Amino acid sequence: MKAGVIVFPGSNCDIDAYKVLEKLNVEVKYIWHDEKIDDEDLIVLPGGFSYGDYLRCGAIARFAKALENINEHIEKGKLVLGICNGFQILTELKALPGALLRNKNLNFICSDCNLIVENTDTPFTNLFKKGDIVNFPIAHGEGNYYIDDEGLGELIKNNQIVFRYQNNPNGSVADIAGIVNKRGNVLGMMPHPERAQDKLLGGEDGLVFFKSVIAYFKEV
Amino acid sequence: MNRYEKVGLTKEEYKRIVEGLNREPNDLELSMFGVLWSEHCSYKNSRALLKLFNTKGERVLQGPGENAGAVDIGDDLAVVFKIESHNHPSALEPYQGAATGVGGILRDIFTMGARPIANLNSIRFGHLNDERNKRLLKGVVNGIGNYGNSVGIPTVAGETVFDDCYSDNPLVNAMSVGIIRKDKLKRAIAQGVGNSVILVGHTTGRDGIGGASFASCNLTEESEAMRSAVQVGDPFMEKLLLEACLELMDKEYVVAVQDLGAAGLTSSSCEMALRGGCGIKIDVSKVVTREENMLPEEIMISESQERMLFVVKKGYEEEILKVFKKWNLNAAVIGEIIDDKNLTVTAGDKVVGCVPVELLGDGAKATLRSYRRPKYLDELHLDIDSLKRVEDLNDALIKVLKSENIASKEWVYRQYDYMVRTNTIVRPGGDAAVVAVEGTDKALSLTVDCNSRYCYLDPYEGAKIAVCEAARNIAATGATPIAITDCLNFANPEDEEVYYTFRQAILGITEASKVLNTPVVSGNVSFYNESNKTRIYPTPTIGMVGLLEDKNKACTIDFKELGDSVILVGE
Amino acid sequence: MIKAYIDVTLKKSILDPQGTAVKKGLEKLSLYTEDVRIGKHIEVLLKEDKIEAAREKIDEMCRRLLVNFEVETYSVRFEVIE
Amino acid sequence: MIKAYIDVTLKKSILDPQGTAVKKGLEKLSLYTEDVRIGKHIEVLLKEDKIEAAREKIDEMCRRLLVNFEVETYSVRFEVIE
Ligand SMILES: Nc1ncnc2c1ncn2[C@@H]1O[C@H](COP(=O)(O)OP(=O)(O)O)[C@@H](O)[C@H]1O
Repeated sequence: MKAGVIVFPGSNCDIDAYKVLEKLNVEVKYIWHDEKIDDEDLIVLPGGFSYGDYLRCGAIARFAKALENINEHIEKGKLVLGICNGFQILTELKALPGALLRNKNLNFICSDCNLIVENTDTPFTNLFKKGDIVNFPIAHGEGNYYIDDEGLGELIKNNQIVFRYQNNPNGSVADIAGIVNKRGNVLGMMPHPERAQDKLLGGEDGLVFFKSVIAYFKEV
Repeated sequence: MNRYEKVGLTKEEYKRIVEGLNREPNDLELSMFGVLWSEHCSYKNSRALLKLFNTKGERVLQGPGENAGAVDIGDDLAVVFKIESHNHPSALEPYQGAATGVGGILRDIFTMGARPIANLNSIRFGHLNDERNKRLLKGVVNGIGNYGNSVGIPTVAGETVFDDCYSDNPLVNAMSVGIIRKDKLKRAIAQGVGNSVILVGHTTGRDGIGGASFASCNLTEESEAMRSAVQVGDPFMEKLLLEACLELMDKEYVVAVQDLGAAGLTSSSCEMALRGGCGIKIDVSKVVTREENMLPEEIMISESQERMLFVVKKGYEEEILKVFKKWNLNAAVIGEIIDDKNLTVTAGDKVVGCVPVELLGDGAKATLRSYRRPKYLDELHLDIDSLKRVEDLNDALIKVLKSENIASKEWVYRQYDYMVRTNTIVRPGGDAAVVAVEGTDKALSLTVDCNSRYCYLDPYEGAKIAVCEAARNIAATGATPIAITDCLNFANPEDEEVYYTFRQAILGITEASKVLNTPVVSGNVSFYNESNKTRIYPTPTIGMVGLLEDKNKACTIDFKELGDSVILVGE
Repeated sequence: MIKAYIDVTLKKSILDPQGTAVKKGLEKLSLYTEDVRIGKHIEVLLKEDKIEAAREKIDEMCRRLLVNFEVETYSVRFEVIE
Repeated sequence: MIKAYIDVTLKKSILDPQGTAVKKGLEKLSLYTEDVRIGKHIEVLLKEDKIEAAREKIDEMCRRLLVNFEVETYSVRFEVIE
């Protein structure tokens, strides 16, 4: 399995994502925003403030050269993981439905965060059990997931909700913390599994998440 | 108003300039003297006393005088750190004031070649029953958070204090800590006649013009009208600048790097030349400006943010320009090192100003002011027995826990990304933060502390207590204190009583830092923190760094298990 | 040249916590309002000299970058600048 | 009732990083502009029914809370709502 972490100007969790993949012996490389993606099995859009997050989070990053072929990539069934800013970019790209608004309390929130695993039938969560509680930290100012009722109905019907907040920190519709596309190969989430990679730093639930991806590729 | 008064100089200072130049300075030259001889840049009221600090130690690689201090932590690594104030701008525009404060201190760290790994802050306001104070707090926290979060440096510790004395003068002190291989430490010493001077980063605009001299005046209604003094920060640009600079730092053709802070191009070029004992020539027409028709003097003293000055070996200019282009940043060769010891400013071929570097950079007289023990110190006395007995201890406890200064500061630090880059072992909420040093088993323990009420009651003892409190916080995480940086926030130094407290605080810090073997390696002075109504308490904020050899041994403050013993140690 | 003034606002159906916060902030100053909503104001200067052409260009900018139609709408005014 | 549309913008001489970023973003889409500046758009609904009274109130709101004159300026339009 090969992985690529896209580095936009302003990305700042690129290193953390790289670190966790490297730790799990995945062949991983950085992809600069104006290079093209290759045949990586997993593309990570990391957290941060791409292009300063000016205008709207992820709005400008969506046009980066590295994302030009992202749709073909997705169609081929390769995996795309958007964490935090990456999730925002994926909604701007329309690779995932909905939008991320400012946190309800209007403040940036950095803290530990318990999530309920809703869907274990994805390449990212196959090592969890449905209903598992995991702690992935959050750190965002605009993580308030919005989708209209119709869209929400679709998400539920297709089992696209992957993680929900145990205590909704930001006002997200239906406590949604992470969703996949219909096919299940694109995941966007506000919490940071890559930050939960070491007991010394507060937990390692994130390792299970990334090991799921590795397990998925062992299967196929 | 006289010409020299307009730029904040005294008659005596003007006389010295005329003598030094052997002629009257023109407007450009006068503006440069105005900003560089301001308190903020010249430290004219504090320099003589700062010499008293204990700055030596076996670990010290770089003491005060550079962009930041550096201390050896073994494994061929150095920790680079400094604290700096941004009080006056934050009073006017809390969000931008605090944000640009963080930007400035970060640049101080990466100009030394170090990668910033953590930020800290010490912030002080009037009480929160006042709406304005609330807005200031919100704006400052928002500004610090947004800037640090965007650049991707975790903000791991700090202090938040409320007292009436800060109502008109909130304090915003920002500290940054970086790591570097010790043989790669860069210094801002211009050298090598013929070498090129390159300005990189953001465009130059009229924002912040007069900022430095502004920071040295009392806050009056007038300063509220000095509109352009506020600068706007662009953390995105800073992040790019950081990455681009670090990419170039270990290149052998980079001779020196300096960030543009107060007094912009004037101070950075002059300081670099002064340290190198050479001259420097700047062509303002080469500077990439944001606005049309900027005057040479506006370009020379603009305080536009996110800019740096490089000196590179002749012939290597293209290498630099290429890297900055990759990061989508401006870079332009704007001058060269020359062998006469002047700062020469040209606009194209025309010389528009020429002053001796030494006069400009070192000519502001360091004054040892007279001081007098403040009267209030004799008037303070409290008869403990006169206090009313507390009847209901439960009620008292709740009152204490509810008070602004004791209550949890989670509302503040939760707005800071304190985990980004996954090295934060002990998070805010404890005594000191602990951050792992990558590639080693080591960790750094970091804190900022000052109890200014103690400093008010006894500036000497209070300053000692600040250093000791910091050391206890560090020790409580399991680390050994190794060095400090200080931010001396005081009122008007021309007042003999204020100057007394300033002097006492320095003596107190010196004493404590000797005993604890934590030399002062960097710091900052902020005077004139007063309004016509209030004057702040003497507030010598101490930033301290400790070293933990085994990061797995970091201690946290929470009780771990039922049945564990609780032991009170100390006097 | 033409200057376009674009106001981007959240759709009516979407809560605007920022507006609510400002409304409350105003009330603390005894300034009462029925409602406050907060959006973005974007001023774009264009070389075009015909409003028709400018409108087309601005609409394209809004469609492709400036507005996220999931949650926002916009309105524009134009001014001809000499 | 009266609806006030307030546009709060950065003063001319002050850097607008957001506007600069958006200008560059538009260029990537081959949409060229001379300048882009970004500010806040605030819509306030007031009980008042006279524009004069509304203007006074809005000016006070701007002075006391909505605008920081260190870095910003503002302009207002009014609309009478039935
Ligand atoms: N402005 C701030 N920024 C970051 N952390 C802060 C800030 N203010 C307080 N904290 C954190 O809150 C905790 C409590 O702070 P404080 O009350 O000053 O502790 P103590 O009195 O024990 O030194 C500390 O961990 C400190 O780092």
